Amino acid sequence: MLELYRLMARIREFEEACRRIQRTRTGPGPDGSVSSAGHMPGFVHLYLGEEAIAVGVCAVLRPDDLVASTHRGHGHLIAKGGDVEPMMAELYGRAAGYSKGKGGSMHIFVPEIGMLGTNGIVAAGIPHAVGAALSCKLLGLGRVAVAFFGDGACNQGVFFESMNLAALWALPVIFVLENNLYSEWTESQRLTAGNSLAGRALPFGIPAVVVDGNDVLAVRDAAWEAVARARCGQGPTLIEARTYYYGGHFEGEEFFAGHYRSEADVASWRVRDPIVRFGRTLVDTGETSDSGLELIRREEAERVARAVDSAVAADPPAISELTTDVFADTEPGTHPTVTPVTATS
Amino acid sequence: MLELYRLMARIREFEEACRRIQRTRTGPGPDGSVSSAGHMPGFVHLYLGEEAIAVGVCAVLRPDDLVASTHRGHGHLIAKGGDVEPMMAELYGRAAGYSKGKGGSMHIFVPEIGMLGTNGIVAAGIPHAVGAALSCKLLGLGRVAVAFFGDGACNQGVFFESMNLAALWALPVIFVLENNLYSEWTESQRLTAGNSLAGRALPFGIPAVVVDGNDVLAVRDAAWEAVARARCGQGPTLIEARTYYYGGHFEGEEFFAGHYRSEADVASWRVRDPIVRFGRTLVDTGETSDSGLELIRREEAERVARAVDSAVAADPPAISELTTDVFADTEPGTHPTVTPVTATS
Amino acid sequence: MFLSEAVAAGIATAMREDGTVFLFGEDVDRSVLGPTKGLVEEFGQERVRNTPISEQAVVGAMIGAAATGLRPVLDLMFGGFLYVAMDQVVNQLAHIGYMSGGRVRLPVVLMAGIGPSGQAGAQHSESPHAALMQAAGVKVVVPSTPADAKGLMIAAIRDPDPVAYLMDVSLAGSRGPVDLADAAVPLGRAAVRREGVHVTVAAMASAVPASLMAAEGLSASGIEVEVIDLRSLVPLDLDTVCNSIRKTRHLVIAETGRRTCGLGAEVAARVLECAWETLEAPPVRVAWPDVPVPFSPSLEFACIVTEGDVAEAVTRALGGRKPSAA
Amino acid sequence: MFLSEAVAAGIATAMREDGTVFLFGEDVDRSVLGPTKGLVEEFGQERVRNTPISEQAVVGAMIGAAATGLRPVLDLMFGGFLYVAMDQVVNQLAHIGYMSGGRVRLPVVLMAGIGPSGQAGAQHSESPHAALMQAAGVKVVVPSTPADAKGLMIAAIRDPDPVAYLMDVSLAGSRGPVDLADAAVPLGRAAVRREGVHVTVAAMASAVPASLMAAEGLSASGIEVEVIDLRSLVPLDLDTVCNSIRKTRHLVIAETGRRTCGLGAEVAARVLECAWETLEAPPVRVAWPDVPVPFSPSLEFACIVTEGDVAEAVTRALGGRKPSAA
Ligand SMILES: Cc1ncc(C[n+]2csc(CCOP(=O)(O)OP(=O)(O)O)c2C)c(N)n1
Ligand SMILES: Cc1ncc(C[n+]2csc(CCOP(=O)(O)OP(=O)(O)O)c2C)c(N)n1
Ligand SMILES: [Mg+2]
Ligand SMILES: [Mg+2]
Repeated sequence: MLELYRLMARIREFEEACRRIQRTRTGPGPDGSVSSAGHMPGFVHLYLGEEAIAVGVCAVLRPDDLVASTHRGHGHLIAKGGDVEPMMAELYGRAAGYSKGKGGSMHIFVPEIGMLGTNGIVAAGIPHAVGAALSCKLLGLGRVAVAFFGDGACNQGVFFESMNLAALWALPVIFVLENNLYSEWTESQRLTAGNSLAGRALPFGIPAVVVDGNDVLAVRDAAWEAVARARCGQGPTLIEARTYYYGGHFEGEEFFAGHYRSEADVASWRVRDPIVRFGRTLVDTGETSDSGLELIRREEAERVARAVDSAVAADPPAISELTTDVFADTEPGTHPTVTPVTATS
Repeated sequence: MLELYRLMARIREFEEACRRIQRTRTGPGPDGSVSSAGHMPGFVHLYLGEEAIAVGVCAVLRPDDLVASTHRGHGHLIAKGGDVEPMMAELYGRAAGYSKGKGGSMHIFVPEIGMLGTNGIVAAGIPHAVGAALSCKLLGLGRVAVAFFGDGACNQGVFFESMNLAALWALPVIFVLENNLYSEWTESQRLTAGNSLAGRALPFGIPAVVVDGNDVLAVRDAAWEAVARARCGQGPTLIEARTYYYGGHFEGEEFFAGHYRSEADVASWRVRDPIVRFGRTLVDTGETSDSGLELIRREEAERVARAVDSAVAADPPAISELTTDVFADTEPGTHPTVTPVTATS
Repeated sequence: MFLSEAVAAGIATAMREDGTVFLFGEDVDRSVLGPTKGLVEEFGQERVRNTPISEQAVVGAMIGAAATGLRPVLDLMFGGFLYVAMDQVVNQLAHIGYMSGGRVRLPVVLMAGIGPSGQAGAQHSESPHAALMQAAGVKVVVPSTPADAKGLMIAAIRDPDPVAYLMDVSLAGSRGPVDLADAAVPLGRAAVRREGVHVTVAAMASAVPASLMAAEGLSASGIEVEVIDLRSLVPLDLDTVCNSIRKTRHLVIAETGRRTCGLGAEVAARVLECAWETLEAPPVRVAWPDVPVPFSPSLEFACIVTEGDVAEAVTRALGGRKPSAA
Repeated sequence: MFLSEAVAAGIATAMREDGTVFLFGEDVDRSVLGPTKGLVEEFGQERVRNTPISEQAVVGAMIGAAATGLRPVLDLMFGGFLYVAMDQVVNQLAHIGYMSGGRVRLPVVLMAGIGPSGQAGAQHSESPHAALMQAAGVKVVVPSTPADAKGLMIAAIRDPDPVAYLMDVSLAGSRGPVDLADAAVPLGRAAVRREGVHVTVAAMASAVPASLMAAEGLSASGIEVEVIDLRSLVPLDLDTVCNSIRKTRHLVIAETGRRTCGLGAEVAARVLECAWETLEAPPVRVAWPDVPVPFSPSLEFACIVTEGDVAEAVTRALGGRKPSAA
C-alpha cells in the first residue's frame, strides 16, 4: 500500500520538477548545445493529477507484463518500474537517456520493464498492446498487455479496429481509457458523439467499467478483475477512468492556448487530488502517519532532484550517433555502396 | 413500383452480361489493345443478388442527393440513375466511359447523378458521404447523402470515425451496411467481434435498424424513415440490410479461391431472390402480370445488350489522354518548366 | 507580420471573398502552431470548426465536401499526422481528379507544419513533402516568407485542385512585410531571392534563409551564390533553376527533409535531363540524413539544414576551388 | 516454379526453421495474389491467420508482436492498401528502432503486391516503394526472379529489422528455377543479369525482364547493354551500379513506379555524387509518368515500363549515336 503512495509521489515529483524546469526555460544554444538545468528541450505533457490511474493499473501487473503508452507517458513509465534517472536524462536529450537522447519524452521504450513505448501519435500505441497480447497468447507466456490512451484517442479509428481484433482473438489486453475531459484545448464532449466512451467497447462484446480515476484503489480493483480475466483467457476489458489534468495539455501552453478552462474547474478537481486522498486513507487506516507520508514525499523529491542533477551533468550523445540505430546491422551511408568511382578510360 | 422492378432487372441484366463476357474472356493484346466482346479488361465485383438494397434505398432519394459507393458499385450506379452505356463503356476502358476509360469499375464518378464514386479501397467512401452531408448542411441545400459499404468494411477504423463525425454534427447521412456475410473469401463472422454489426452505431447515438436486404419494399421503408430524419436535421441513421452475393467476391475467382461456400448456401439464398420475390408481389397485387414482368426483363436485357455492343464498338482513349486530368489547369510535363538549357559560355 | 499570422491573413482573405471556404482542424480555433489563430473570432464556429482526432474521416469528409460545393481548408497540425490519413490523401484526394477522367475536381487545401519545431521528436518533425510529390495529383507549396505565406495561401484556396500547404514550423515566428492588397502568389513559380554568378542554390522552406545567410558569408570570400526559393514543389518551376544554372553552371539543392527520394534527388535528376551540358560539376544535395529527426538538441541541430551545411555544399560544388570569374 | 510459389516456399522455409514466425493477412489462407497459397495446409490456422480488414490495427499489432518475441509476416495484398496503415508503417514501424536508441528491433516483414496486375485500376496498381525508401527504417526488397523471390523472403524474415517485401504482381506467374537448399539471398546486393559494355540499365521488378528483352533486341544492332537487377532498394547496392558504369559510362534506370521522387531520381542523384567524371551522358529515367495508373488497357500499357521504353531510353542515353567500341 505504501508502495502505491510512493509511486504516485514519485510521478508527482517528477512532473512538478519538469514543470519548474520548463518554466525557467532558456532554450538551447544556436548549435543545439544545452548545459544548465533550465535547458530542458522540447515540450512535455504532464501526468499531474492522473497519477492514480497508472499506479492503480500497474499495481496488478507483473514485471514482464506489457504496457503501451501515449504522449502523456511519464506516469506510465514510472508506475511500470521505470527509473527516473534515464527518464530525466532522456528528457534532457542526454546519451544516458533511455533512448540515448534520440527519442525524448514521447519516444521512450524500455523492453526490460515491459514498456512498449510512449507515443507522439494519438492512439497509435493501442494496437501495439494488442500485438503484444497476441504474442503473449501465441507463445503461451501467460503475460498480459495494457493500452493506455485518452478520451481524445477514442475518436481514432485504430482504437475501434484494435478492440475488434482483441475481442475476436480473445487476447489478454486491457484498454485503459484515461478520460481527463480534454483533447488538447477542446472539451472532448464537443468532439465526441454519444454519451459514454466506455460504451464504445460493448458492440465488440468487450466488458467495460467506469471508475473514479482519482481513487487508486478503485482503479486497482478494476484492473485486478480485468487482468484476471485476461490471464485466464477470457479476453479484453475496457476500463474508463475519469480524471483531470492540472497542468493542461502541455507545459507552457498558456502563451499559445489562452484560457480554455475555468479556475473553478481546476480547483474542484484539486479537492479530489488522488495523492492527498490516498494519503488520508493510509493515515485513517493506520497504515502510516502524516510524517510517514511526508518522508516518502521527501525521499521521492530527492530522488527526482538527483535525477535532474545527473541529467544536467550528463553528456549529450556524440554527433556520430546521428546516423546509428536506424538498422540493427548497419549504419545508413555505411552500406558497402558508396565507393567513389572514376573513369577508367 | 414497376420502376423498382425495372431497376432491379437492369442491374441483374447488367451484372449477368458482365459475368458472361468475363467468362469468355480472352484478355487484351500485348499492347493493351482490345476489340471483341470477350475482351472486358480487369476484374469486376458483381452485385448479383443484392439488387434490392441499392434500388430500395435510391427509391427514396432525390436526383440531387448523394451516394458514395464501393468496389461492388454497379448496382448503386444504376439505382441512382446511372446510364448503362457509359458504364459499360467504362468497364471496357473506352473513351466514352464515365471516366474516359481511366477509372474502370472501381473508379466511376458521376456528379450529375450525385454519384460520389465507386471505390477500390474498402470503407474509404464512407467519409466522402459524410463530407457531402456536411456540405448539404452548411450550404443549406436540403440534400442528404448515403454511404453504401459492406460487412467487411465494418472493421475499418474510418467507419467508426465517420459515424462519430456524422452524429456529432447531426449530418444528413444514411449509412447502408450491405451485409452479405463475406469479406472476400472469409466469412465475416471469423473476422468480426460482437454479435451485431448494426449495434456498432449505438455508442454514437445513431439509431440502427436491421432489414431483409432481399425485400426491396422493406429496404425502401427503412430508407424512407432514415431519409426523413436526415432531411429534417435529426442526423444519421444506420441500416443493416442482410443479403448474399450469388457471384462471390469477384467474377472469375474460382481459379484462385477454390471452394469457400457451400452450394446449399447459395441455393438457399436463390430461393429468396429479391427480383423473383418482388415480381411475385407485383403479380399478386395485380400491379402487373407475368408477361408484364417478362417484357421488362426483355427490355432491360436489350438495353444492356445495346450497351455492350456500343462499348465493344467504341474507341479506346487516345494515348495522349495518359497524362491529362491530373490537374484541372495543366498537364504534367507541360508546366512551363522543362525548356532544355545549353551552356552559354 | 509573423509568417504564421500571414498564413491566417491569407485564409481570412479567401474566407471573405468566398462564402464556401470553411476551415477545419483539431483546435483550429486556438491553433497549436499559430497559422489559424484569430480566425474563429472573425468567422465564427460554423466556418472555423474544431474536429475530432479522426484524420482519416476528416480528410475523407473534405473530399466529399469539396465534391459538392465547399472549398475546405484543413489544418492537420504536424506533417507527421498526415500519414494517418495517407489513404485518403493519396488513393482518394490526389487520384480522384484523374481517375474520374476529369469529372471531379477537389479544391481542398491541406495545411501541415513541417520540420523540427525545437525538439519535438521524430513524429512531430516530419516533412512529408516528398511523399506528396510522389503521389501525383496534389500540388505542394512551401512558403519561406510571410509575403509568400499569405499570397500562396490565397492561390491555394482559389485553386481548383488539392493543394498541400506546408508551413516550416521553424519559420512560423519569422517576420517580414506582407502585401495588404490580398494578391495571390501564383502556384508553380520559384523566386530568385539573391542573384549570384558562381553557384545556384535551389532551396525550400527554412533552407532558404539558411542559404541566404550562407551566401552572405561566402560573398566575403568572393563566391557569389544565386539563391532560388522553390516555394512551389508541384508544379516545380524548373525553368527558373535552369536559367540560373546557365549562368552559374553549378547547383546545390537544399531541402528540409530526408535525402533519399527527396526533392533534391528529383531536382538533380530533372536538371541533368535538361541541362547536362551546362553543369560543370555534379549537383550537391543538402538534406537530412536518412533518419527520423532525433530529439537531442545537438543531434537535431546536426540533422537539419543549416547555414554551415549549405556553405560547405557550395564549396563542394565548386570542387573546393575558388571560382574563376564567370 | 512460379514466382508466387517461390514466395510461399521462402515463407515455408522460415516457418519450418523458426516457430516464432507467424503469417497474417486478409485471406492469407487462400491468397488473393498467390504468394501465401498452400501455407495454411502445412502450418494450420494458428500460424496462418486471416485478419479483419483493419490495416492500421493489424500493422500496429505486428509491431507489438515483434517487440515481444514473434517474427510476424503480414501480407497486405495490394501495395495501395499500405497507405491505409501509413502512420503505423512510417511513424511507428520504421522509426521505433531509431527513436528507441536501438533498444527495440522489429523483425516484421510487410508483403505487398505492386504495379498493375492487368487493369485493376489505380488503387490496385500502386507501387509504394519510393515512399518506403523515403521513410528511413524499412528495408525494401523487390524480387524479379523466382529464385530471388524465395531467397530474399528467407533473408527478410531472418533479418532483425522491418523489411517491405514487394512482389510485382505482373511477375507472379513468371517461372524460373529455385534453389531447393533454402539458402537466403542476402539483402543489399544487386545482381548483374546480363553483361554489356555500352550502357548500364539498373532496373527493378518487371522492368528487369523488360530490360533484358530490350538488351537482346539492341544487341542485334551492336549495342551491348549491361542489365542490373537492383532487387534491394534499401539498402541500395550502389557499388554494383558504379562498377558497371565504370565500364559503360552510360546509365538508364528503369522503375516500376511514378517518376517524381522515385527510385530513378535517387539512383541518378547518387551515381552523380560518386561517378560524375565517369558518365558521358546524363542518366535517363524510365518510369511511369506522374499519374495514377489508368484502367484502359491501352493507357495502362502506355503507362508501364516496357521493353520498348527501355530500348528507347538506351538509345537516348547514347545520344542517338551508335556506340563506339568502348
Ligand atoms: C494523430 C495525431 N493527431 C493529433 C495529434 C495532436 N495531439 C496531441 S495530444 C492530442 C489530444 C489527445 O487527447 P487525449 O487522447 O484525450 O489525451 P490527453 O492529452 O488528454 O491525455 C492531440 C490532438 C497527435 N499527436 N496525433
Ligand atoms: C483497404 C483495403 N483492404 C483490402 C482490400 C481488398 N478487398 C477488396 S473487397 C474486400 C472485402 C470487402 O468486404 P465487404 O466490405 O463485406 O464487401 P463485399 O465485397 O462483401 O461486398 C477486401 C478485403 C481493399 N480493397 N482495400
Ligand atoms: Mg484527454
Ligand atoms: Mg461482405
